[in-house]
Amino acid sequence: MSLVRRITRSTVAALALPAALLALWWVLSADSESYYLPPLADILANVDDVWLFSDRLSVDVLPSVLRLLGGFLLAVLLGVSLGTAIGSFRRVRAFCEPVLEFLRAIPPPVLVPVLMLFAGIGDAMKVLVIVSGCLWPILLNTVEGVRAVDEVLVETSRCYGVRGPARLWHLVLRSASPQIVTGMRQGLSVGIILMVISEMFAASNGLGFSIIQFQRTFAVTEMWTGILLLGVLGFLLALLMRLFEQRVLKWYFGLRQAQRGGSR
Amino acid sequence: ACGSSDAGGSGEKAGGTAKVKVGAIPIVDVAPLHLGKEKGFFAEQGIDVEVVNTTGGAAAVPGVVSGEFDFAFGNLVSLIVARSNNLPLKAIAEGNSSTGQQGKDFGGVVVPKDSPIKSAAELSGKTVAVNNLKNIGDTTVRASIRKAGGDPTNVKFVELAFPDMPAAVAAKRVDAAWIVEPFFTVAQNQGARVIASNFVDTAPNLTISAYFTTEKNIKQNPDLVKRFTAAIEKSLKYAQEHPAEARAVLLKYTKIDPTVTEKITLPSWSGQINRESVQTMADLMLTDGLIKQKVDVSELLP
Amino acid sequence: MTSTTTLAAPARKSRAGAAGRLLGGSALLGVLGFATFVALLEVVPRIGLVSPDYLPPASRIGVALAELVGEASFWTALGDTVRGWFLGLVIAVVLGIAVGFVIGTVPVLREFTASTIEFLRPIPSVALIPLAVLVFGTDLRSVLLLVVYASFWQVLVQVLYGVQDVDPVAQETARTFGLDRWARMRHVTWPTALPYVLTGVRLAAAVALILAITAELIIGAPGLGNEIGVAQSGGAIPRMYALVIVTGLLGVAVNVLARRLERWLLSWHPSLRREVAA
Amino acid sequence: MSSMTQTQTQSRTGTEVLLDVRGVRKVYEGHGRSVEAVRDLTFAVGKGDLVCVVGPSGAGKTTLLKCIAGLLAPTSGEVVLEGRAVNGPPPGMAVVFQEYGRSLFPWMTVRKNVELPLKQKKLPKARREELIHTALDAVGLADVQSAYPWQLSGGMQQRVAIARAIAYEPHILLMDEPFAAVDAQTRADLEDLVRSLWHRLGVTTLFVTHDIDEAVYLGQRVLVLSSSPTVVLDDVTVDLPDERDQLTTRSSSRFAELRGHVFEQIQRAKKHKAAA
Amino acid sequence: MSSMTQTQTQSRTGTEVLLDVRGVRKVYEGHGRSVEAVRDLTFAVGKGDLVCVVGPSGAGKTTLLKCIAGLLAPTSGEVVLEGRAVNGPPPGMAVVFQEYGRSLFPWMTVRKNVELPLKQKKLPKARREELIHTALDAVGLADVQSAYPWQLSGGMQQRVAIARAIAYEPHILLMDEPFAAVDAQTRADLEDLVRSLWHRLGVTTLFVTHDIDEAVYLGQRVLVLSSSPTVVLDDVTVDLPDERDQLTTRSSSRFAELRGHVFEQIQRAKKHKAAA
Ligand SMILES: Nc1ncnc2c1ncn2[C@@H]1O[C@H](COP(=O)(O)OP(=O)(O)OP(=O)(O)O)[C@@H](O)[C@H]1O
Ligand SMILES: Nc1ncnc2c1ncn2[C@@H]1O[C@H](COP(=O)(O)OP(=O)(O)OP(=O)(O)O)[C@@H](O)[C@H]1O
Ligand SMILES: [Mg+2]
Ligand SMILES: [Mg+2]
Repeated sequence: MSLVRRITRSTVAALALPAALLALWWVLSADSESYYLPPLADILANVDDVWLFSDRLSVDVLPSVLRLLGGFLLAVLLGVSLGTAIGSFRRVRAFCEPVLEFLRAIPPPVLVPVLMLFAGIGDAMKVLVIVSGCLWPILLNTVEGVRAVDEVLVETSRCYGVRGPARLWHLVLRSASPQIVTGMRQGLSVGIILMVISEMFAASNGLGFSIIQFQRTFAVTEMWTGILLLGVLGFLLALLMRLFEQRVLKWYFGLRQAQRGGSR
Repeated sequence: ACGSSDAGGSGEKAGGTAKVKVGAIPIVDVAPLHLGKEKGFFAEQGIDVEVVNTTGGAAAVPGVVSGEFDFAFGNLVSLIVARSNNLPLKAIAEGNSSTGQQGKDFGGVVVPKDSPIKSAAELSGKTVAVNNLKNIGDTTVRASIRKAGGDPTNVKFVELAFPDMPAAVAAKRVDAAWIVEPFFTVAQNQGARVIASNFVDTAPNLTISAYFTTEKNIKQNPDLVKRFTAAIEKSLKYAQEHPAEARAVLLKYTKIDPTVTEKITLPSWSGQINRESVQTMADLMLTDGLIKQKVDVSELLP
Repeated sequence: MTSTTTLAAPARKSRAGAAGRLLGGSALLGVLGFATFVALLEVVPRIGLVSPDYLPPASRIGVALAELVGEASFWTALGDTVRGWFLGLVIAVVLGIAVGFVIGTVPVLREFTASTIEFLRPIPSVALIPLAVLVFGTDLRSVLLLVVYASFWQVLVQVLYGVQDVDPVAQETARTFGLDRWARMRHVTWPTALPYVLTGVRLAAAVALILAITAELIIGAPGLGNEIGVAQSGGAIPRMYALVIVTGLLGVAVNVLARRLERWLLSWHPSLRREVAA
Repeated sequence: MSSMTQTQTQSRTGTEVLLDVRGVRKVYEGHGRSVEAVRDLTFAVGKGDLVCVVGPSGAGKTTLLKCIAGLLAPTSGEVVLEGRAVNGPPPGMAVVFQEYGRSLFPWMTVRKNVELPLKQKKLPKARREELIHTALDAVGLADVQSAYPWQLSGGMQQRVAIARAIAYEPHILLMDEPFAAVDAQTRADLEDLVRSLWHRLGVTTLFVTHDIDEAVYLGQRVLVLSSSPTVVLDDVTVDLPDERDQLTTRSSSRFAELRGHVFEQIQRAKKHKAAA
Repeated sequence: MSSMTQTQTQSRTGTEVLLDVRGVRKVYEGHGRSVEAVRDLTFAVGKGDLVCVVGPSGAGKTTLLKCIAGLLAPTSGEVVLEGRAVNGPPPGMAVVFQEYGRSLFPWMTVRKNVELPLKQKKLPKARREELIHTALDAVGLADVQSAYPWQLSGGMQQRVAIARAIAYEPHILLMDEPFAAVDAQTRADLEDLVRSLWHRLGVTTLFVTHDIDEAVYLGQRVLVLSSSPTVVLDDVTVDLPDERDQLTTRSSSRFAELRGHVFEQIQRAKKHKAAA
């Protein structure tokens, strides 16, 4: 009973504002004259033609999503391992930070040619571009999380001989996990953006590629359907992320909730 | 669009001269624009030109549509596509054209030094880099393949920016690439072999690009458009007749190496739009599926 | 008690010395790290891992950089970029913090906006370029729109997490002592969220810079991005890399500033406490 | 089993009722565990009373205190303060939490920690100075004003939390094992401090402790809670003279008697559990 | 001023010296404050001894314990354990921290918290099971194994920390005010638990407390620390019979005497401070 109510409530919460915004967009754009801002009605009417009743889902969306997931997972792996090393040792941090900050500030459009020199123009390059963007939020958050591990816990672990991999797993990563997950969330949406950017260069398929292509061929309504689809993709991935978060950070949410007073 | 049309001052002769913003890519093709500005051909017509560097269609067309740019430079395939999508664009003058000489054009299809590919016909089934998909590159390359007797339907085109092409060809990341100057020369310097002149294969003296504006602008500022057209046509002619000066002006608005500017092949600036060639291209576009209905290019052309 | 006072003076001096050494030490390490990177950049093209035509060795980029620095137009472009970037960043940070606090402290708002935020966040700024040009033309405002749109989310999400991380015992203490909503925000929520905010600002700073440059590159608004575009389309590769290096150095500069700020604002935070003690 | 529960609708000491706890029950739910921390608590505290609460570890003393402070909503029953049902921290109340370490703001110095609530009360600067000084002096921490809480020992942190509460000059003071981390001597001093504060300001005080001697020494009444699920097992009136003294009071025979009585009750509380 | 400092090079109880604290001094520096927490501590603990440490709040007891545990490097002097200078936590040592709440891993259940160190010791599963069960049972928490620490009351958390330490079966056990948050009855039980553990395993124990009764009841020796800057003020040998009992031992006259003696010393420690 209460479960059903909770689910309804959260569904309503999730859909209310988007619905309201879409309605607003619908009304405001209803008799839009502007070429680049077609009425929402037209855009929505186009969605099924463009995405559902064509092979775009398998030809464009699927490869994009696969590249995105590949890049994201690689970024998580890299970000967390590098972040843990950097966060744990002050010297490593001092040594790496300027270079990392340097790399971080380089716009992907100019980074792409360099990556292309090393990784070619295929999927590997696109995955690398995605990594080059997702990495930073994960890395930075991991570093901060690792640096902020509770001192008493550190001391407890030291005393009980919890070291090496056990220390890494049971103390450092678990304690930094709320921050790491924050970084992953940030990284995921950056990854989607980078997915699009990577497909602006040396691509021949992909969701981002299609959007850019629509844009270049002045298929504006189609372009908007693509942007909406990106948003939906982002939302779905965020939902998955939330499920993951609720599993991994069960203790954290419990802890917070308990401290707030047991009841929701 | 808000207020930018009066800010742009289109048509209004503020103190005798009209301020005009032109969107253009900083490449060889627009040398006449810069040269004409330098020579005072625009000033003669009471026009003060400001050239804004764009990377092409993404910003140029919306810029013109919104009135942010009064005019812009763009290739005809893009314009035909825009037109077929009911964007009220209108070409007003030639941008540049193919030289019309086989092997001596300002762009072409190249393959790596030791590639077995000898002619465009052998490109079928291969990967070819073009700067934009579904645009002038793939359309004209297909035309080349057809002309050489190959099958253009199963060529795999990939997008690659011109600057990245020489490296990709050298590293054999692609089987072939359609390149334009100055990278055409750069690639050849590094050993790439030219196997086709795709513009020449498409149509004789193919017009590649045009300066364009909106129908609205033509209607509202007929005088300004006329003057701008006159100025740009004069510039085109001048550039065509004074290639050395055109090469020299390249050094001012591009960062092309001076040794390269001496060697590159300049496009043709005839000052005339070759209507037939444009219609040929529009028909090819229909064949290749870039547009869905036949387009009568006279709607687009002046 | 006496010991505290008598020890304080000399101790403070030695502490300053230690801190100075520490700072100097880490700066030195940083320079060393950077030197390694530059050396790598020199060696990789030289031993032919990639062709020096496409990735010039560091020394050649250095020459181009030196030329660049001599041009007045470079400094104008740099000024343009920094202006667009800084303005955009400030707007995004202020907006992000304000919105983040409002949403983060009101659970209902949080619940009802979550999906929308997740929906809007992944929409890439670059897809908005035509819209930006259409509405604002090619000037600074377009760049600002893109910069703000992209970096706003970085700050917002960090702030949301930061606000959520407030220690309930501290929060309850404040409530029982009659701190009103505003005072709790100021004295409890803000300090807790501050480390997150700073991370957000650091993330946003880089994203804003990236977007400023990308927007200039694609739209053609004046700035470093435009210069990069011109260099790129002219095949002036060393010059392009020189410009890219400048961009990267801007990023490093922001980070140094951010770290300073952090040291100053967060000296109480466990992550910094330990370092000073160590 | 709950036969021992006593229902009071009026303060034991006969004064006007300030705080009325009526049938409070609290069940913690979530994460695969559902704990009935408090089963049924009913008692009243008169204005200006000093009531001590004792009970075994895990009895629900902290839970009770949080319900009274309006930080936790009871599952059923209600807490009425000055005639109004509590549903948020009422003004003029100070709480010393059991988790003293976490209740201090690590980003503020000791002094700032004590000052913050006073600023909230909009006291003028001079008055704040005075209160801070007096309070920190009273807990023996006058010389660490500019230190951060995490630079202090556990006992010192706890004393800062106490100083903050007393500087606030509340009407109602809730203290949750406030002297757990301090040494015997300091503890005695602080006990006297609480008594004198209570005398001086007439502040209604609820004092949770696990030290029976302390409860008897401090309180006018001692509430004995059973172990979880919790009910009020006994409500002992401490009929010691109002003027108390660490030496004489503690060595009086009545003190020993009361102490013995409470001890017995607690023993029973434990057995109560074992039987359950 | 430091005339009371006693230098011992040999264990008081005459057994082989296990732990030797030599002229340890610790100055905390940083954040505009420099505190000499410990001035000069020298004492020795024999193998298998049970030594209690008392001292006023802020005396440096926790600091001393951390130095011995190898968690904090002394500013000068050294700690020698089994003949080797300590510069990191030695193996086979268990510590119960004063900040019990923060020393439990919030992401692990009670059971996992107790199990982690045992896993680190690579004990087989069955043995782990047994140890966990015994330890949790001993502290009266057998029924909350699957709860998370934050679902427990303060005293329960503290008992989990104690259970973790005893399940570990250490050679050396350091406890920092381990019973501060538990009720009197539980405290008595836990005291007896520590004594029996000590008897059974012969574990060398250093026990910090602020409860003088507890110190005398538990220890073979009681170290009295002065207030900061800290020196050893007195080292009292507790000559009570080895078999102790909450009732008889505490009511013996020798107990009262020792208690009085230690109390006096602490009073002096405080005065010592006031004079400084
Ligand atoms: N947040 C929570 N979630 C679930 N159970 C809880 C929570 N807080 C407390 N409990 C449970 O409620 C019971 C009472 O806890 P409470 O903290 O009120 O006890 P207490 O009397 O203060 O004990 P102590 O003297 O040890 O501090 C305990 O069994 C505890 O496990
Ligand atoms: N991290 C720190 N930084 C600065 N000073 C500290 C730090 N930790 C402790 N001190 C200081 O050292 C002194 C001794 O602290 P310590 O925690 O050892 O006392 P303690 O004897 O354990 O007291 P308590 O019984 O209150 O726990 C105190 O004056 C305290 O302020
Ligand atoms: Mg409690
Ligand atoms: Mg301590």
